[in-house]
Amino acid sequence: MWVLVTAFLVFFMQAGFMFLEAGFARERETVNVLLEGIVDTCLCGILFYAWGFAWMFGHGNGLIGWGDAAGHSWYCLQNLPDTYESTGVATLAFFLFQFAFADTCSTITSGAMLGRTGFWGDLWYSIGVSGFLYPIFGHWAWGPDGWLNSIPFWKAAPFHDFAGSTVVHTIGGMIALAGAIVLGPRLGRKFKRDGGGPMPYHNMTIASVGAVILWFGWYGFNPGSTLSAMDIAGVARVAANTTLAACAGGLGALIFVYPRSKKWDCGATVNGLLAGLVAITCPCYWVSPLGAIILGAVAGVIVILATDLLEYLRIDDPCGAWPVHGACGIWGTLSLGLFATGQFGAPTPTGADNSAGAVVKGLFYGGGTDQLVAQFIGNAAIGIGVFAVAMVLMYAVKATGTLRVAKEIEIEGLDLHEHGGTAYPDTRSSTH
Amino acid sequence: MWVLVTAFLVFFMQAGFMFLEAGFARERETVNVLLEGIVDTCLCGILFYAWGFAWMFGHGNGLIGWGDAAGHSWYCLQNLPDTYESTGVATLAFFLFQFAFADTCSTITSGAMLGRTGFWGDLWYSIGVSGFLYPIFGHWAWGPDGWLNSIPFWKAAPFHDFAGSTVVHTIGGMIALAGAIVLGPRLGRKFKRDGGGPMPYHNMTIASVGAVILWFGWYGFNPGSTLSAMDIAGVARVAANTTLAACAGGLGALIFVYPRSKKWDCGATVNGLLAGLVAITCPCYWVSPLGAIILGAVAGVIVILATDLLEYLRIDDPCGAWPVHGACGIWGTLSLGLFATGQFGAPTPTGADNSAGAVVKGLFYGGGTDQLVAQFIGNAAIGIGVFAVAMVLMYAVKATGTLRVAKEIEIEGLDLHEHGGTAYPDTRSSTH
Amino acid sequence: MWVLVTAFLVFFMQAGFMFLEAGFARERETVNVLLEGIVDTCLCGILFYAWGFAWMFGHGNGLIGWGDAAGHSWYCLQNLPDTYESTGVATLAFFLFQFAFADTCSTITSGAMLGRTGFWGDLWYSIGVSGFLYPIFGHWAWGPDGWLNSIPFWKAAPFHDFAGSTVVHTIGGMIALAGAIVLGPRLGRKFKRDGGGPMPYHNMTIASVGAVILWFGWYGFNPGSTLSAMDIAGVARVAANTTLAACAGGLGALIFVYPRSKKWDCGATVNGLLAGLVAITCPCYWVSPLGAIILGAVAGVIVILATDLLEYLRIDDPCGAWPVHGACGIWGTLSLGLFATGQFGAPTPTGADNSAGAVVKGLFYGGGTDQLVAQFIGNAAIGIGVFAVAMVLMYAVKATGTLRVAKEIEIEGLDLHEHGGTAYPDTRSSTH
Amino acid sequence: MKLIIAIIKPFKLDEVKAALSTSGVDGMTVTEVNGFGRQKGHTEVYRGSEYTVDFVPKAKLEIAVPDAVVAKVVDVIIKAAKTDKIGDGKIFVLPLEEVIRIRTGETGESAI
Amino acid sequence: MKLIIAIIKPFKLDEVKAALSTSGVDGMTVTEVNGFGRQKGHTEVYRGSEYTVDFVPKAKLEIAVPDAVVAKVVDVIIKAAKTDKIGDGKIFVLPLEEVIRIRTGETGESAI
Amino acid sequence: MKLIIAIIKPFKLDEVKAALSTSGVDGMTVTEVNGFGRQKGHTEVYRGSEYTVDFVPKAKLEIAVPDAVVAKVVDVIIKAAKTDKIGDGKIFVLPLEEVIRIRTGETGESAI
Ligand SMILES: Nc1ncnc2c1ncn2[C@@H]1O[C@H](COP(=O)(O)OP(=O)(O)O)[C@@H](O)[C@H]1O
Ligand SMILES: Nc1ncnc2c1ncn2[C@@H]1O[C@H](COP(=O)(O)OP(=O)(O)O)[C@@H](O)[C@H]1O
Ligand SMILES: Nc1ncnc2c1ncn2[C@@H]1O[C@H](COP(=O)(O)OP(=O)(O)O)[C@@H](O)[C@H]1O
Repeated sequence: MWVLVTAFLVFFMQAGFMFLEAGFARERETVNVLLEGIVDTCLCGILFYAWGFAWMFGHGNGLIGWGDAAGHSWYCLQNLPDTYESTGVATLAFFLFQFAFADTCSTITSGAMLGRTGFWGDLWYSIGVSGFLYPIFGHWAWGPDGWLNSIPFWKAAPFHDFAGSTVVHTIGGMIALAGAIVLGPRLGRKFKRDGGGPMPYHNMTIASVGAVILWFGWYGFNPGSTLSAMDIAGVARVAANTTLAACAGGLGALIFVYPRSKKWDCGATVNGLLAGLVAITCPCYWVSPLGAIILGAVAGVIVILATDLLEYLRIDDPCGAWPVHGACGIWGTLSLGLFATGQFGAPTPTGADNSAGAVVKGLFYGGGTDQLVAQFIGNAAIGIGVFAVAMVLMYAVKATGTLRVAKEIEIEGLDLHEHGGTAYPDTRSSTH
Repeated sequence: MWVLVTAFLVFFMQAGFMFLEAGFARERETVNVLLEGIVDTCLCGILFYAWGFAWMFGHGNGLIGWGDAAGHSWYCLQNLPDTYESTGVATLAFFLFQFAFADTCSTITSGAMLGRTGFWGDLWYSIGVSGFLYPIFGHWAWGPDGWLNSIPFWKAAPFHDFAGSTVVHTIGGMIALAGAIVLGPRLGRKFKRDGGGPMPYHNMTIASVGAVILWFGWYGFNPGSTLSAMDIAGVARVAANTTLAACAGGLGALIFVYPRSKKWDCGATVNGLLAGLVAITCPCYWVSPLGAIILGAVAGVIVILATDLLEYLRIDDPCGAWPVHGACGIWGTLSLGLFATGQFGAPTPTGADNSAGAVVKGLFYGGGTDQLVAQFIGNAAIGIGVFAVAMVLMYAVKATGTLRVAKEIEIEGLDLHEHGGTAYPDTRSSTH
Repeated sequence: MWVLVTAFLVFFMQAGFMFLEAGFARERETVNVLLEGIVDTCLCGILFYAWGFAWMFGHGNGLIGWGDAAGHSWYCLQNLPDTYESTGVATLAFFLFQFAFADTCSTITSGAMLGRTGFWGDLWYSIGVSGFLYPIFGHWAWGPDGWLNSIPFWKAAPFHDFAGSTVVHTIGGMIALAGAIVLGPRLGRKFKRDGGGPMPYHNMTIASVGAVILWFGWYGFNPGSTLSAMDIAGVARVAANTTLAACAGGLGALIFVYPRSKKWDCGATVNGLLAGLVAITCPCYWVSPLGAIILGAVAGVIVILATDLLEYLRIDDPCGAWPVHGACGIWGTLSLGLFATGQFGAPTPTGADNSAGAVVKGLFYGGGTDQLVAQFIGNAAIGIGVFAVAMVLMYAVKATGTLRVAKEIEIEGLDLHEHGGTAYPDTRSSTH
Repeated sequence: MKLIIAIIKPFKLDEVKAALSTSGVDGMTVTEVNGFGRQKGHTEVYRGSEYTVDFVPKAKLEIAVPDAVVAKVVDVIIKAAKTDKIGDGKIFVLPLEEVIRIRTGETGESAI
Repeated sequence: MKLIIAIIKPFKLDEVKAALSTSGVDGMTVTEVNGFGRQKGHTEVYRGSEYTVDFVPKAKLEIAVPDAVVAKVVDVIIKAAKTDKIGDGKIFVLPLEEVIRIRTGETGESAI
Repeated sequence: MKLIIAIIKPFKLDEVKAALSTSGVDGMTVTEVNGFGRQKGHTEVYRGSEYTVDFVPKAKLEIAVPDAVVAKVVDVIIKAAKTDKIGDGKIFVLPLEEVIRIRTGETGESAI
């Protein structure tokens, strides 16, 4: 039941993403962003049903799964056991929880690609992301036989990713980056070194509230990843750390950008708190509240520097998907190797397995660099792998001619041309 | 506690309905729609307290209830037992859960009637819906002595409505239809065969996010209807089926309307996913994931055809309340008779009662037409009954002269005239 | 786990507050309101971590706490026991729940001060509220040694405040009042007796939906305050009473203002339902559904009269923070002394302690005035105390010159000057 | 040529447009404006308090016409826009020296 | 008659309106516009990056007046709208051939 | 002096502004308007049904210029705004009797 409640919360993040991404978009592509949010979800549900769940969470080999240990395939949710592995969680509840994660990953991508991607193009790459990239690379870290899954491939330290700084956010962020690169910037978008700057967003109100909805949903994302509410202390620690990292991320970004412009920058703060949340997603089970605050604050700074980097590289990422999810997903994964306190081991249904070999200890707590290196290898393997494949995917979609819309369509807006109407058609002069 | 958590989620659907209906409304009646959402909820709470709960869930006869089996009345929540019947659920928690359902039903109605109904008229018909129609017709199916409640009135198959495709949605949708018919279309609304089309909505952003909030709330609606979190497998099955039907409904509508206009229609997709949710509400406990997908996709098509039908019949239903809740409520109820797998019986606090006679089996799984006929009889009895009474109710309100506002008020907008101000009064030129 | 789920719901109230306060603000200060909502939350998290939790919930003396009974300080969440006191709740979960409460208190304040407060000023007073006023005054009533905490200081009746009509709402409301007084009204705000009236809000849609989100969050606030889901009957009673009081508050305000203007006033209804929720927060565990309805309806009237009072006193409180949280917080606290039924005593993890001396009985149920006087003393001590200190705090911030922005900034809007951009910069003519 | 500027009640826009169209006027440009005049604003209520909004939403039509049809166009507008209540609006007639159609470069009456 | 068009800073609108009103001008039509001129736009910041908005929001007033009061009205507007900072705006005076009140059909100065 | 009013396609605004600016025209006032004309509106779809929106969003530019440059400015606008599709818009030239700069009180061409 804990898994279901938290699955619902993770699902609710879609409302947050839709608000955030639509708010950061221009008015002319608002309907496009909203519909992508909905259709990505619908597609992801069907694909995760058809084969995504089997590939990601089924037994198989280190690179891909497909079914139970005896070889019966789980495609179309067939042959499922009542409860998943040793978690004690009803398999369909686990499916729902993991569908909501997959959906998150897919939605992240569209934030970097909005304003110029055709809807057919969106459908193709979404199928690629939800149906292929996410379940396969996700299997590496979370599949029962995934080659990164708790195998101590670097000395004694296995790679750990509690709730997905790597699996969900680095994957989503790297695909977003590939998409933004292959698409190129929106027409008229000039970059800082060319005397330009970001294009206007259309609604900061919904963008900010969207971020708070995401924060709320993260209480499903992280605490739900214990899978069991019986690990009471673990769940509470995860929830508290999640909160503190978000707080520190928001403040970190706010304070870091203030000296530049002497303005209290709402967009930066919003992305800062999300950066804190992305970063704490991997280490939330193993760090202390102080660690959460520090690593969250650092994430708040990283997200701004990463935004500057994209600006310098002339890459147009309207929502900051790569700075938030890519850069801070990487940071969060690595931060475990720095901040893990050494008090807690792998989570089990009833609490942390704190036996000698199982505890996770980072560099700053005297654990040496083993865990850090393990985290680096795991994150780099997935991050680089997924980026490479995503570039291929995006170029393939581009080759079909559906990735980017024609110039006129982009200038007049996707809503009018692809969706047959704008987001706010009832203006005073048109109807009174 | 499961019942409370899910009751909260169902309550939260009000936020979704307010966003959805306000977004689909014109700007000039936005405050009216919002206030109706709030006041319907407040009224419904007081009426359900006063007598609605007693009439619907009290013992009595097949047509109406009033209290406990010993004859003590439950009016004003008096004489309540600690836990409701054999559910083991605290009666006040059950009351809250059922209040949230009643509220949903009442809010559905207003979606079809917006833009032209006077506020006094709204108060009268809302009292009729929440205070009389819903609890009485609801008693037929869900009251402990309701004549449709698990009585095998057609061969061995009793009527089943797990979470209310009939009780909540068909009732709400049929009242909505009656309201739209008696009111007539909004001034200036021309229909397709007269060279016209729908009136513009004012905010697709909140309409779409409202739909996602409703989807989130549906995780209270359907999984909560097990009443017990101890039926772990049942709850998980319900939640997964609910998700897949929504996904299929959204995609079904999107794809079905694309060939018409070559546009990716956001409003259609929104109503499509809601159609999938409405349809799965009745059968969610007894069908397989594949069944959920198929019946959800069909609902996505039905909702469009039903919208076309209203257009043809020159009935103005601004939110599509009847296509979504009426037509797909009927389809969902019938679909149990087609898709029930025959694996599961009636839910009990700890799981499905899978004894021989109890399992529910539909036509496509070799169960013959018995269940289908039972579903048809139950749905038709309630649907036709409530439509007839609703027509009387609406004509009665019309006779008081409060149902529809004067021409000038409608043209200038309900907000200015009935509520003393518009939704967005602070425009730049007026205040800077 | 109950505590965590309800903590998440209370946290989600921030989204509601942001919508409500931004909706009631003018367009020019929307970003300011949103950013305040986020930054107050972030600050509050860090301060509650650093010392707020220790001061409020630590052992110490009657006026302030700091750590465990053995004298180890809880600053920076150090030395925490696994579970808090005798609640059986994981201390970090309890921390999170109480952080969400503290955050609410701090956000209430900004509702009265918006449109003219500089951001530096906001930071200073927010630190004062979240870091000092709330935890110290809160300790008086809820700290393990707080001088008001269950001590029968007036005859046999100890002061009771179940979920914070006094602790959260009266404190927040009285600080809001002090802030509004020290700031003075927004430029151009004329009052009724000077021929003026309120300034326009900019978005009633989000304000109304914000109120419904708050109502939803209140299901965390009140039912969560049982701390345990094992007191099934108590939780259900609290949830049902919360609902009925909100319903009655909304209807009370709607009906009370109708005769004045012959308009159905949405803003009044929104504040009315919030008034009902604030009022029921203290007595929700001990009153009957009927009591909840009556005291909620009275709150709906009080909130309007309190708004009139501020108008008469020429105090500009744009969101009505004092009428809703201050005035109705006081009323709610007192109402326990009138409406407590005498059936229930202090809550324990498994249910009410209904032993002879523990039950709470109000004047209308034959309990005499003892409980009423206890409530009055407790509420007055905290309310007056906090108001006095808040006046000092606000004057101190004023002395730094950061409390109120310059005239030009206020007229052109805080967003442009303090935040570097408005909430809705992408208008048609600027970008197409 | 003249430029006719008409300030009308917004909900009359459709009728005026239709009437003009049947009189051979096909082009016009419409702007949302706020009017101040004898028609006083209205009272709004907000949380139980009233306040006055002193502007009235209006639609402004700009119509370029050949001299010959000015009188007729003015008549058509008056007929369609009239409600006989204060605030029906005004028509202004301004001299218009030149009209150019951007697409073709045509000038004068043929460009209208 | 003349049509006076004044482009002013939006936050001066109330003052200008009040000043005109005490000078006997009761009617006017106001439009939200964006101005480009010597007053350069401003810099906005967004997620740590700056960008320039090169238009400035302005209010446009259109006031039909009898010839006799043109000078006075212009003066009143200048006094009320002036802040002595770049971007205070401009006043344009156009010839106005005819004014018609829709409600009554009155024409000329009495229709203003 | 003349007041040039140009109705153009909104997405051409930036180009027109840039072209004018390089031709020495620094000031202008822009309004969002809805145009009706030969360019018919478009069809929108909504939940599977189509409906027609019969206005087209346009940008209206008002530019006060000395008589000497009218022809040049008109030319510049035409060049920059042209797409050769119906609906490119129109340019109106109105006589302008006086211009006053509010900040300085300057009048005539130097106030433009
Ligand atoms: N002197 C004026 N100059 C410009 N516009 C005016 C003038 N007087 C009135 N208007 C416009 O005409 C509208 C209607 O005028 P008003 O005085 O209210 O009623 P009526 O049209 O019946 O005379 C006003 O709202 C305003 O937009
Ligand atoms: N040539 C022009 N034609 C039309 N409007 C103009 C012209 N020049 C300026 N304006 C308007 O006047 C406003 C103020 O002009 P600007 O040059 O910024 O400062 P100032 O009013 O001090 O001369 C501009 O924002 C624009 O709206
Ligand atoms: N007679 C007119 N008076 C005022 N504006 C007009 C007139 N005719 C056209 N317009 C404006 O010019 C725009 C373009 O005109 P249209 O007839 O569509 O195409 P074109 O510019 O190619 O002639 C219209 O949308 C409208 O704003």
